[in-house]
Amino acid sequence: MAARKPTEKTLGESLRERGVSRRGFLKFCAATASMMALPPSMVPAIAAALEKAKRPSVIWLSFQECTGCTESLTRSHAPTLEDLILDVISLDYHHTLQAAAGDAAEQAREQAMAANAGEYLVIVDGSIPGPDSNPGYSTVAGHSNYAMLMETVENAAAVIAVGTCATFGGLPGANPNPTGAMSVMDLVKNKPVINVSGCPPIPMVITGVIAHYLTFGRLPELDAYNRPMAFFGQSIHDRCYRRPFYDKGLFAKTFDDEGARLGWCLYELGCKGPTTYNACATMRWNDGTSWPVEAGHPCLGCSEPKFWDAGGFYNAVSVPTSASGVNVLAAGAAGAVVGGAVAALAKKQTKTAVAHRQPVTVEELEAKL
Amino acid sequence: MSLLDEIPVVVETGSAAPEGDSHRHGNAEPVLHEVRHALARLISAGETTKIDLKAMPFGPGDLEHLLSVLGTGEVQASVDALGPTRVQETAIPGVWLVDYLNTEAHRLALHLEIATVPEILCPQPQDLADAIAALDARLNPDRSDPPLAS
Amino acid sequence: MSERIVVDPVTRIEGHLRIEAQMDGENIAQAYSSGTSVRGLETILKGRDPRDAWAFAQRICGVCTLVHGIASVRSVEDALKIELPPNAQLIRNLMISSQFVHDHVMHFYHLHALDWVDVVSSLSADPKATSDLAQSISSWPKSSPGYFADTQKRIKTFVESGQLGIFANGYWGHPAYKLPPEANLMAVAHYLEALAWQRDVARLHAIFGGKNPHPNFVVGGVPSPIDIDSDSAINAKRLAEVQQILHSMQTFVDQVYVPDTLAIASFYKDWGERGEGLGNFMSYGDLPATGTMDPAQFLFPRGVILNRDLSTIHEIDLHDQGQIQEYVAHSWYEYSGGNDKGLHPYDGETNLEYDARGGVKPPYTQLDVNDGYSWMKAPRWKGHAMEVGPLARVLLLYASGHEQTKELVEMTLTTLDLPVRALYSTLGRTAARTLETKILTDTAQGWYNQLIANIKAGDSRTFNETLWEPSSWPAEARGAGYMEAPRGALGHWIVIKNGKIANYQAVVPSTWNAGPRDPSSQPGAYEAALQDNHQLVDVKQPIEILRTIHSFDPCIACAVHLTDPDTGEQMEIKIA
Amino acid sequence: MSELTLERGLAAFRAEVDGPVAAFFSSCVHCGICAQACPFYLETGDAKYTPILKLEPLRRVWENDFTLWGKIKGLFGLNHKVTDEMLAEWEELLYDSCSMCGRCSMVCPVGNDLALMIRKSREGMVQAGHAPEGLIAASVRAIQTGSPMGLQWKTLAVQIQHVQTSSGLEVPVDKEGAEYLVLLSSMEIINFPEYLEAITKIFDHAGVTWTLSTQCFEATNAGIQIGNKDIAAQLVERVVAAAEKLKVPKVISPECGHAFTAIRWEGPNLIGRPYPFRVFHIIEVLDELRASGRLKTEGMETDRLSMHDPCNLARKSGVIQQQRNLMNLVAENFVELKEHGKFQWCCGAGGGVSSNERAEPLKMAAFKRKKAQIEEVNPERMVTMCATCRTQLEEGLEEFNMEIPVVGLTEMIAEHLVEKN
Amino acid sequence: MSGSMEFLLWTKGAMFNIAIAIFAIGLLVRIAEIFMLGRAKNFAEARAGEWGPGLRTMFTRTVADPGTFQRAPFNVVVGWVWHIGFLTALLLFLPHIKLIESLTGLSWPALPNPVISLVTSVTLVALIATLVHRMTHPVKKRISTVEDYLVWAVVFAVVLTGWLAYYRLVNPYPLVLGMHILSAEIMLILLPFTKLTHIFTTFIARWYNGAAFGRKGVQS
Repeated sequence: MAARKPTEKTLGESLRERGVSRRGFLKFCAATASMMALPPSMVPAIAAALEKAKRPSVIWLSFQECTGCTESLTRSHAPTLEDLILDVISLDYHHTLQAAAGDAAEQAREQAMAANAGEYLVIVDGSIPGPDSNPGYSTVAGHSNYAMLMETVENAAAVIAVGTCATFGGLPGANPNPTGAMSVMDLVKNKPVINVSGCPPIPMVITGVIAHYLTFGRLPELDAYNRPMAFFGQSIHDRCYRRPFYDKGLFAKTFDDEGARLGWCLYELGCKGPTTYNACATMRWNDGTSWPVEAGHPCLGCSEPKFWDAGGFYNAVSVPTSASGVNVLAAGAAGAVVGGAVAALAKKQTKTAVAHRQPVTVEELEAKL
Repeated sequence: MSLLDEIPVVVETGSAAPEGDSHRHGNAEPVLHEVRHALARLISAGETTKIDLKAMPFGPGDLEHLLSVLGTGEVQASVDALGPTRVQETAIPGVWLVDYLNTEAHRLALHLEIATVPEILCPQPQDLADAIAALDARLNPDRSDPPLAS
Repeated sequence: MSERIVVDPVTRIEGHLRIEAQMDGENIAQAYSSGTSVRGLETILKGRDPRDAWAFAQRICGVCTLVHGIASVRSVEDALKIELPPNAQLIRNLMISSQFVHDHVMHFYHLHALDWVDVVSSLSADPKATSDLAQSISSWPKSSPGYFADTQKRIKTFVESGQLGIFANGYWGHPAYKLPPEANLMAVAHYLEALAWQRDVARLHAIFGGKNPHPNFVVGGVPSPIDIDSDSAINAKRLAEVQQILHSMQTFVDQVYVPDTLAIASFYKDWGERGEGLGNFMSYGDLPATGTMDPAQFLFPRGVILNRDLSTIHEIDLHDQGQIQEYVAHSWYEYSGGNDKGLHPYDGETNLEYDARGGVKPPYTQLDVNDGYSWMKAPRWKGHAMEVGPLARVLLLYASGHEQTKELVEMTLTTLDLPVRALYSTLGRTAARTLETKILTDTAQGWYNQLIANIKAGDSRTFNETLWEPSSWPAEARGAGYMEAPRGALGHWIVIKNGKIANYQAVVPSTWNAGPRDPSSQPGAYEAALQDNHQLVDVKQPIEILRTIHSFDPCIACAVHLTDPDTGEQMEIKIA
Repeated sequence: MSELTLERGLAAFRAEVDGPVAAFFSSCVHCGICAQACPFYLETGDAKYTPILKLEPLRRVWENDFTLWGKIKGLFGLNHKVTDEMLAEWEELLYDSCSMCGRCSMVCPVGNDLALMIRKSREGMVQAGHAPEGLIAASVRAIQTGSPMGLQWKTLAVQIQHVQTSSGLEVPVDKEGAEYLVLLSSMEIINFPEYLEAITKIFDHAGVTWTLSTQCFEATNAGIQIGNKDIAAQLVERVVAAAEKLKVPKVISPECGHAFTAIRWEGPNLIGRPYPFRVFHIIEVLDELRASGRLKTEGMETDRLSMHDPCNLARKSGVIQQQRNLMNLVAENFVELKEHGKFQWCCGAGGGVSSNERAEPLKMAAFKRKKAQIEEVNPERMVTMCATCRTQLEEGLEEFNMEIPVVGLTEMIAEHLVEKN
Repeated sequence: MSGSMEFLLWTKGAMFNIAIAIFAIGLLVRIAEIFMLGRAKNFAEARAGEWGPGLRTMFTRTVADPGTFQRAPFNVVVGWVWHIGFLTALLLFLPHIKLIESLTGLSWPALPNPVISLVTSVTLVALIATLVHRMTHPVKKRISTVEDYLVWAVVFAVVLTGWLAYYRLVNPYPLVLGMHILSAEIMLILLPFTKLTHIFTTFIARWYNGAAFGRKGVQS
């Protein structure tokens, strides 16, 4: 069974083989469009593309992570994880999900790399202690994370960094970054890197990006942080249903006041929605059940770089990250000392100036006539 | 069981929302206006439009409000492919609600379609091309080629 | 002979775990458990706002995605003496319950099952016979021959594609697999069903915390307000959803999880004699009926069982600096006062020292087990190594006379025809997980009913704002936040100075279980469980190791200390 | 012999910098509103007469020598220094085009007291040798002869004789212990001798004891106008000496505006001690007499009268209501100029401008603002209470062919005194 | 700085501390300079006290006298409009209040955001008008220095970036918010070294003015 003979069948063919009708396929495409945050008018193009798409090999590497990204993926409902791994991709290496362990697991990775050289996708969750860090900080099968990453991406078609740790260094990289954690794009320079940030990312965004690559065989349009515009093109704030309250100046002041109960804006409670680009407000979480702002908690800004160091989670976006009256007082005190010294000098100078002033005599004036 | 029935409040839909609070359904109105434009295009140019309601930044109650404004029309249809797809005409002729569900009845997508007939109800061109052959096969059961759903 | 078997990566777990087993012939003589990845959370937490700590701590683990958040907010609440509104306590209990149920079911089907279930064998099953088997053990509706045929067809299509994906390189066909094809097919079908079901259960966290994984918490309550009349709060519609989820949890556990556990276990009764381990069990207790301060009214009792002596439950004091201590004799850390000393978490130190403390330079094939060999520390209670987790909890429930537990344990032992001592085993551990899931799904309904009753009585408070502002805090405070995580006893210790975190330490279940040896060479729970009772049928396919290790449900990211290599400042965190 | 040099000028500038100056320059935002208060700018339209611009030398001294930032800039050679050439250029701005009327100080949005700083700037200008000749000559004469116009007691003695003859009343001279010591200005003595007669009559009418001093009859202060403390102080000392000698408790300043502010407000500071007597303007005294019922008048002027407030008296000394009380006593058709009191417009002659011959064209230009004000209310006669203003009004109105006579308020009061039986 | 978020965090972190330190030190130096210079003792008999009139002038000078208003209505009105607009946006916009609260612990109610946005729009127009006025009016043209244009540019940048940030017209938002914060920080840094100091010293200047005139019996 270990022998692999990659299928030459396209997605359309394998679906039809499973008894999926053309209407079913159309529905599949409609759902795919919705998942990729593409307009329904794209459905025909998606159908055409999917008729040609093949199940790509995917190698999922986990480094300094918490497994939240994988957990998130298991919550995906359109497509479901089972549909994804049975019908859409071939998930050939994934610590948390794969049956094999130890050497057998590592062999699975090597086999997939060899059989699909130049074509497989690498997905990474977790940050990586950089080449200058102690390699012992994080190892798998006796290899440092850095070595394994570089070896695996060597012949990859593209790399998808999933979660804020892999995209931006995330929690391990938070100040003071004790293990020298780095992001995938810090390390991988010769391959396309797509960043799917979030702590964890919305599952549909992970699957949507995979679906996009599968459907069109190329990367989606990316923002300045290499994040797909379709999901990260708009801020939480811009799409937040509580936005009208922001505009009206109605804010919840605490978690259980009238404003909180009526769904007023959470700006004062520290919502980072204004500076956060993600799709939570439209896609929401867990089969559209809710999302943090709907549940009454301010957005943590988890899809943004350095969000752990972006000031307290309960401080408004406008509050400086190290704001404290103490700093201002200290600066003021320093100012008073310097000011006092300068002023004392000025005072002395005035006295000298007065002393230097020479009285005018009438003779002197007369001399000017 | 739940004591919920003892809570003196209606559970279903957005009707529990107090009226008169102007923030409510803030994002339903723009969609309704879009529907109006789409209807105009359908009438004047025959152009159909699909709106992905899952991509809308709806707040709690917005979707319910939208659907209650559109109302329920006379036509209902169901397509059984990769789980059920429910098609419901709204009280506005030409405006259809198409609800794509997976086999576990989780919603995959929810579209408003402004069209004379929603696309998923139309036979697919390739199937149509095979239609006569399929009928012939049924007329002459001796010949092989079983009728395919696909 | 002295072959060294290495399993790395141990898959179907959370985090990075490595097991090295020193063989004596086919028998494992000595086992060594190593956490191979460190992140440094404790250092990162220092100097931050204690109200923010839960979000950092929560990212210790995305699997038990709730537990560190709860332990963290509780540590702050303990330090500042913040009392929770009853509704917040009940909502947290509901969230904890659904976490347990979700976590345990996913562990059983998606992390543990493939140690017992041969996916390939299921292809040769007869769907009709499978249906008969399923209907004989449960009234679960999805049990028709057609249903199993569809599942089988899907797997078949998949296997025939030649791309086996996550199932590639499994030890398929290994003689240790004992299930008939029909049982395998039923289990595979439930593997897929559980994936769908768990998505629904996770929605409970989304309702109260906005999302799952990593739902949101607040110190002093829960973020979601209750207002029956508001769209934007926990309203009647939301509560109905919660009820539906609780119902779904209960149905699945009763009709699928419990019967499957018993059915599969019946083929593996020999595993009731292996993987016994330490014989010392500990639980901090959890799921308070009212406040978190009085363990007497917890659902899960607090206490320690030593040497399988169920007649005596020893008391635990988390604040007592002589009870819980951590050792680094075989860990890649350095203690300023000597590496053989134990430190209570309030005084804990965590200085990363890989190279000088025995770390082998990667790439390596073997660790230096005589020196440091893990990023985990070795926690001890009064010097004793402890096993924590479902087995510990069920034993404590059993020992303290919990009626339902006694019934369930006796039913299980009777059904499987096993003696009581079979509890102390790999099989017992896995069964205990199932039993406590059953207990929790039953109890959760009561908390829900209480919540509804409170709301009806006019109490909708969910947040205590009195000590929200740091200006209202004492200049110094410290507290211990405990939590019975699905994997066992979890504690967070926080020291607050001038509104900022001065020290933060977590001692997590997997550190108790997966930790290395201490200075007196006492092994940790994993190590003890593997030693002297595991014969490997095939050293190339050490499925026996996986079975016992997976029975603990390892969660390694949690277990690794988080530290600052540069400053020598000390903190640690570990996770469940 | 010592000379007036840039060096000394800068030292004098520095000596003038104090807290208010620092606050004022720190606050200026270059809004240009001060220009809108300056008759010299408004009537010439030349932006160089913007008041704040006139202060540039003092501002530079402040910035360069009294601010940390200025010193830092100095280290890098980025500061602008005050040069002799600059001061030469600024002489016109600080003397010819400024009457120190203080109107700009009233309108500056950030509260800068620009007139005060002009006064201070002139200290530096004098020491740097950049004061106008006319003012230097006046100062020299004042010191050397006791009067800026070179007037001698004997001239006044003739006037006294004339007044005594005309009124039949005695003009007291050097009377020790009188209540008031009356001071005069050269201009009053020469151009408006009726003033002396008027007060003689009024004081007689009200039964006030008063005296002139042969030792010091002149209270104008050229030192204030040119802007030199040393000269000014010498002139003040003369008044103080005379008053002390005659042991009077009160001193009446001449009507002349700057003389009043010089003796009233600057004097004690120039000599560095408080006076042993109090100082009043004649208008204040008259109003007090009126208030206490000692001033009885009869008959009213019936023609349309308007009044010019001297800057020094009104805006700069707070005497505003008093003259109105007196006007109401004797005029039934009194009409105010539109902007009056503290917001009145300068006649253009104050602050030494009238003593500075070369400023004549600017002085006349500035007067156009007053002229426009007068035209607005179209009075038949103008009333004022400052010799300089009165002279300027007369000259100016004549220049523009306006047949509006100008009368002194004191004289007008005197004419309406109830005759003694 | 590799991206907009890092830029924003730099402006909210290190740069903010630098700016606030320079501002506080610089401003106190300036104020100390003023007060240490002091005033000479005044021996002239006062007609009235200094404190009352001084304090009154601190406030009354905010309003132009009718004559000035007539002669320079543009100057007065536009100056007023943008000053009020700037202060309104600075002190009554919620994010600013939260910032002030975090530094001082003081807070007060905010105006609704649409009001602030309207005010800010008007302020921008007024600021442009002041620039045109400065470049065309003979007096302002004559007395303007490089500093005047620099300060205008900084103030305008603060308001403009704030306005752009409010309307979220620049993407990504952290970039424009960072630019807003940075321009405000530049303004803070420049404040003690430019005419922006008037924000604080104008009250000192007005007091001195009011006190000097008040002593002589005139409410200036």
